[in-house]
Amino acid sequence: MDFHLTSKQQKLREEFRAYFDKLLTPELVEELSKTPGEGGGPLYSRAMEQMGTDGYIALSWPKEYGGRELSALEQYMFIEEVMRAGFPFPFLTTESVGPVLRDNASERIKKEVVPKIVAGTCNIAIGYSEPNAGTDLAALTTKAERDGDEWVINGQKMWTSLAHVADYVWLAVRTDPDARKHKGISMFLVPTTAEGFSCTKVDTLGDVRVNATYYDNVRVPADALVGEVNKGWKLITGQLNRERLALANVGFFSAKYNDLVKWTQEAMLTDGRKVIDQPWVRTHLARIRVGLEALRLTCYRMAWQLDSNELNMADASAVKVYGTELFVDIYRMAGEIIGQHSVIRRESEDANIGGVIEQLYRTASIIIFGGGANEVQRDIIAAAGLWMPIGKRMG
Amino acid sequence: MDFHLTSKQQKLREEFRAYFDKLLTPELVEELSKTPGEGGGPLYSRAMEQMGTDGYIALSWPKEYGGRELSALEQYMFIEEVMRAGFPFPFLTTESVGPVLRDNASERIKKEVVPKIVAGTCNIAIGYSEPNAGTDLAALTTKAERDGDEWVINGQKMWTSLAHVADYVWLAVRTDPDARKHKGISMFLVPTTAEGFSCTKVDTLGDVRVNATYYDNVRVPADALVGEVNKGWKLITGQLNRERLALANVGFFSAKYNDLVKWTQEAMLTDGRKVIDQPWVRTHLARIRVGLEALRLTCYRMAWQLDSNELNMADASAVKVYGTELFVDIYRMAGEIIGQHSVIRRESEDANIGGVIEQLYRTASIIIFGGGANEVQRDIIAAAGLWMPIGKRMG
Amino acid sequence: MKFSLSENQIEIRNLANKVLQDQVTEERLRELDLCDTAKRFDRNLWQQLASVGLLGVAIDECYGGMGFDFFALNLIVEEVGRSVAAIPIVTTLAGAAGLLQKYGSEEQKQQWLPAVVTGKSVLTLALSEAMSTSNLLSLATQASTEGEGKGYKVSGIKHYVPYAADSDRILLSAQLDGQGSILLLIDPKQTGVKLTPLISTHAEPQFIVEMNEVLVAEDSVLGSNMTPAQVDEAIQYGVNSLLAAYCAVGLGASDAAMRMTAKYTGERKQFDVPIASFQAVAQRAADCYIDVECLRLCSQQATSLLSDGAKDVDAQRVINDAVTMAKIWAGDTCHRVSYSSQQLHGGTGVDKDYPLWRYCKLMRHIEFVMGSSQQHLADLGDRIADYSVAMP
Amino acid sequence: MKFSLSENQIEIRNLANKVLQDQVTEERLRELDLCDTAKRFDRNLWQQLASVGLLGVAIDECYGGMGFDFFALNLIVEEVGRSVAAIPIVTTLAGAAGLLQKYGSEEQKQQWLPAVVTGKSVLTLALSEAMSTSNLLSLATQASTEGEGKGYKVSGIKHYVPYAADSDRILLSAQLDGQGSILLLIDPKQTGVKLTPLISTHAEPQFIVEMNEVLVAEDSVLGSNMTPAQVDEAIQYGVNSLLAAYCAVGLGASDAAMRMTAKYTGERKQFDVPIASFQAVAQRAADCYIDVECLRLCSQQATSLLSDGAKDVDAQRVINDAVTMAKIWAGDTCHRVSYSSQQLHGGTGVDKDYPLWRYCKLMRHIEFVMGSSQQHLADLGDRIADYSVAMP
Repeated sequence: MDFHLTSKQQKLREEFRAYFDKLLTPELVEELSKTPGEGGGPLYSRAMEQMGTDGYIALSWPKEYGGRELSALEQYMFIEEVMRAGFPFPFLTTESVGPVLRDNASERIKKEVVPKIVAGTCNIAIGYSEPNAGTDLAALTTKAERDGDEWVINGQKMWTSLAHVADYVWLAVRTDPDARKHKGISMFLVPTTAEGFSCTKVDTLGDVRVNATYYDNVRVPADALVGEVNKGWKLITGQLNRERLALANVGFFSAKYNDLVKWTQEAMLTDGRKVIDQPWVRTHLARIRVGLEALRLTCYRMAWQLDSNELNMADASAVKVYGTELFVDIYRMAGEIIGQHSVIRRESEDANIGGVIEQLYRTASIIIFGGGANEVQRDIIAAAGLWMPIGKRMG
Repeated sequence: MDFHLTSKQQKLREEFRAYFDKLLTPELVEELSKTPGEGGGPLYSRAMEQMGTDGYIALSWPKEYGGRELSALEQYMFIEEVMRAGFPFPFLTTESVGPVLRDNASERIKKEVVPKIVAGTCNIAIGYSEPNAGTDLAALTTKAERDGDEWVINGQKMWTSLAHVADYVWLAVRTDPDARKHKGISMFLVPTTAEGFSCTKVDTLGDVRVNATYYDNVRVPADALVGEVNKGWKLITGQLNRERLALANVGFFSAKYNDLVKWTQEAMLTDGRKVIDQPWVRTHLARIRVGLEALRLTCYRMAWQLDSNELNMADASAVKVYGTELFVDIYRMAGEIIGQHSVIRRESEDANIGGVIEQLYRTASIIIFGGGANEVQRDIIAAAGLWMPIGKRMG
Repeated sequence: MKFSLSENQIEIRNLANKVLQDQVTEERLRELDLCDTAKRFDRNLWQQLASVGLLGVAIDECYGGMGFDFFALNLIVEEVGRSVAAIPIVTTLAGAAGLLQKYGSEEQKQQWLPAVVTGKSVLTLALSEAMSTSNLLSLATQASTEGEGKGYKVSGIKHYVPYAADSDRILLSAQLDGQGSILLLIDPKQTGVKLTPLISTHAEPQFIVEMNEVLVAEDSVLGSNMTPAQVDEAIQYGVNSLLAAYCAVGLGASDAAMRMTAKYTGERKQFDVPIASFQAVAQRAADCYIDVECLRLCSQQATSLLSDGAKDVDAQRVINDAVTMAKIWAGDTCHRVSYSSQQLHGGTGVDKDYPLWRYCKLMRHIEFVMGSSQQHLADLGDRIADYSVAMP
Repeated sequence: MKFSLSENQIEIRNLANKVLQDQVTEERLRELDLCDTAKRFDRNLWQQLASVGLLGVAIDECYGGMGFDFFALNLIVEEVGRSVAAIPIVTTLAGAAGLLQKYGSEEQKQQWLPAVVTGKSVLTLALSEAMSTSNLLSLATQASTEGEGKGYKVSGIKHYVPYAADSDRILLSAQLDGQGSILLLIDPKQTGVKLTPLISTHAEPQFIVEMNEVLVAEDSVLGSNMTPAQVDEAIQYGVNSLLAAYCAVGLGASDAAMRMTAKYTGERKQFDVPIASFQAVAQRAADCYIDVECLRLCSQQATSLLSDGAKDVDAQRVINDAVTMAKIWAGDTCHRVSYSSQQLHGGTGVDKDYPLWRYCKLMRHIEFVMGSSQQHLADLGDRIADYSVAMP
């Protein structure tokens, strides 16, 4: 075992960190702070194009596509630095949808869309969830029917982030209503310019815009189908482990922890002490630090397992459950350290470091039920990690 | 609402406290410390007789039986003081089995046994659990078959505390093998002197002796049956709420909390500070105190609800879950406060207050799965308190 | 001991519940959402509550009130939490009016209490300062004597003052010439007072109140004859009242969020069954139930003891400790119920088309207002070192 | 980064596992239970481990060992935890022999290390004192110089010293004439040494070692040429080694208890189904899995960094912090897995006819030995105030 980064890894980290230091201009940071975790603004689009030009989008892809063939561990480090910098990099597009399109889509899509992904000029929204198909994703009812050379799509999707600025929706639909749940699902790449497509805003607690998207006799050509008909389920689930790793990425809070410590060392209480002079603040910081250390190690191990093909499902689910629930605990402790200012929003007068925590609190719950609800993940852990006969629960 | 004790209640508390101060001689305390929570020794028996003589056993019973007709709240306060004093009062006998015998048993038992209970000269062990009937108590298979004027009992019971010193076992048996689970159960009072009865010691983590009891063609007269045949289930469950209240009784730790605080104020660290000078010790004590306060109030409310017939099942289960899990948390925090000496047993050289915590740790888990496993209690809370359709799980 | 409400109390609670459930509709809340946060005040509802007499519930009959106690008031406050209504009930009634009635001069009471009862006047109580570990000490606000009978000059800053812009007076604490504390009333429109609105998680109007040599006449001092110790006692009473009221808000809000969640899980189906039938869902809801019941009892006890008052130092300590313990439960319960509710709702829980999100924001507010659970635990720990906070 | 074991490491682990699983039967453990706790030492097993070379795994080849590192040793220690074997592996190998090898004189190493490898000698390391908040400072044990070359006189008391009566030497720390620390070897049979057995939760022999003017020759001082700072460094190394080894014991024990529990819930039926099929059971077992994996990684990291050693102050801090964090995880995991295992076993979990109870006692021991999680959190917090313990 070796718990040190190799010198190559160390250099990569330095390279990434320097790159994002430069990329994230104050103006871009300002724009991003208005749409936390989302992007979508003009400066964001320009930054994505810049990353495309600089060859920073498809780092894990084969060289022939302009990639650098980073290992899973190196790619994880890239995402860590992206998150550390607070840049809403569309890793689902570049790491999940992109490779699936690259390997499974029609020639037209491969030519038209894939290069744009690599160039950072193409936004793709994910259309999986429906009002009645959340944790039970395979219950989806949006359907596509073949009509000559075309497919006709009807239905509704929920929680389609970025659909309002996306060029395409990566859409899961039912193509065989008679097959068993997971068996009749196919994947399409649907342009948001298609007739019959519409999109309405859904406001959320986190003030993150999501969308409901509607498909009213949307017609797409046959080659908009990706992979084989009725074999869509494995395209959805094939990349889930990487997504789980991204949701619990320690980079999301590591720089914020350092900032928080610095703040407690500098900020004065009215009684003349520093914030960190309160013993319970030190204990809270210690708790946060210990929690993050375990998350850091579980993330790195999972990334390393992806490279060495040793990943087990239980460990992937464990990282997701542990990381997302840790974040909730951390946001509470950080809030307690900061005090009542932790409910003062970043756009307020007199906002301080608490504004960051305020926003994180409001957006935290999404990762717990999103990306596979934690109850389901725990069932997976018991079954796959501990061989417990947990019975049939997950559909 | 009124959160003060009435002056009558205040006086009762003082009376009880003074009584147990006197009853618990150092010799008795010494004897009891060897069999935590159990009693059974000669001084214990003498103390029980004394309590009988003094009229302190059947306080909640009608006056005609020598009782004082205490209300449920007053009776709760009595148990609180009993526990505060650390005396293993057999409240299951006096509060659950006793009243059932008094009201439902045959004339013979009413004459022979009930007065002895009130006099403190009769030990009764509880024979419910079996190796394969724990949480699923109604799955019990020990059976009684009618043979002329007698019943013939065969089977095995587990976790029969005190059976080795008891005069009787209060035994749940199956009398109708064809009826549905809860419907074919009857209750007997079986003398431990009966032929075919045997008892073997089971050692436990807490060094508390429990017993396996065996029934090999044990013959009892027809009038050993209590209540109606096949109607035993409601005799078992009728008193469950009072038992739950006793398991989570705040008196179990309230005096120990006061002792612990005193110890932290007096005990010196090697660096010259007192234990309580460590800020985290103060926070830990505060956590314990806050937890106990809520327990105190939930216990009193439940006792008050018993009196006013307003008890709901959810609240009774909530007290049981909350109290028992709080105790586990408290034993950990108390251990951390005391330090490594919290794993030094009370019978060791150099033992200090940690010896008490050491023993509590080893006996703590029993109350979590005993008295109705907490998972089942939580299901009850969801169903009865929040009207959730939780599905059929509890058999 | 008695754990049931009196008939009067039940009537008051039911009346409050009826008015609030009728008036505080999702539609009304959405209208209010369109306001600038600094002005988000449901004046209509405030007048409705005045018209049925509820604003005067704890104000003496001689000032037009109903003459009940703080416990009765907190029954209404709990209903306000249950409905997420946008009204200054905590700061005006539990805070400023309560202090005025207990410690104000007859003139002050005559001037303000009847106007509070009719809803004409809104008052606010400003004790909190940013970066302070205690609400009892004013370190950032200083008052100096201008000379015998000439009043005081006040300079400094208070934080998180609710509804300051809508208030006719701000009752605030200050350090007086380094000799102790003083409580005084200032007019937010007065020269030298600057209000800056804050935007916080919960959409309640909150302000920074900056004072630059603000002149305060003698007759605007609360309890001008009180000794420094008595002023401290008054401030303690104000802090306790606010904390107990916030606990009641948290109780109403967490109870409502929990029940909303239980109902939702009974209706929402996944894998062809109501999600309530998954044991993990039921167990988590049960944990919420336990938390809410613990908060209920600790909160009711704090309010009840505070209503009864203290005869001596020991009894006052019991009250202070009961209030602190209730606030710790409020913080813990609000935190846990908020996340559990969101988790069991899934996406619906954060969708602004469904009401849960408002409760989550309110619960976060209650968790942090006037000190987090951890801060209060540290305070209570210090008191344990001082006088044991023994178990009875 | 690399998260897999080398072939050598796998071999060592498998060999240890085989010997321990073969030897440490329930029967053997029951025999040992009949001993006086102070003598509960499985000497047979100790000799078996010696005979296959495992006692020398981390001892240099020139002293008869295998010449691997501390990481390799802790793989064996983890297996000892997994089997609840009654042997002094932590105190003799991770503790005393490790320190001797790193800081002892050539004569000391020649005298003791080969005898440790063959199992002939048992050593113990005594750093802990009762009522101390740190294992780095000896306040209750004092040494005084007897004059140039004449050795030292030691008086004072050490607590919780494992296997002291069975040890040929006790390596202990003391304060030297108020000028810093010193490490020295004493013979437990020497004049002035008094051993008093303690009875603790976990049935490991532990002693109070009282010293009354015990004479220690110059050649029994460890690293007699070291500066006070170097002695402190050595003590830090000893503390870190013990802590990391206890973490490995905790890892083995908690992993075993968790797997025993998972298996039991798959077999035990209630309501006609295996209890594992109740979601509340599965969810709680999953929480154990997460805890055990977090402990595994933090523990392995601490051991690995400690094996690698530090080049500078910053690297030494990283090691110290990694060890502290691992011990916090060990305490938390042992606490939670212990109660969860008991809960999911029901009565069987506390029945001494079933093996779980031994694991629960061992886990409680690991939780509290050399500082609880809370104590270490407080220490780590102080270090954060000092140098941030930054995230990389």
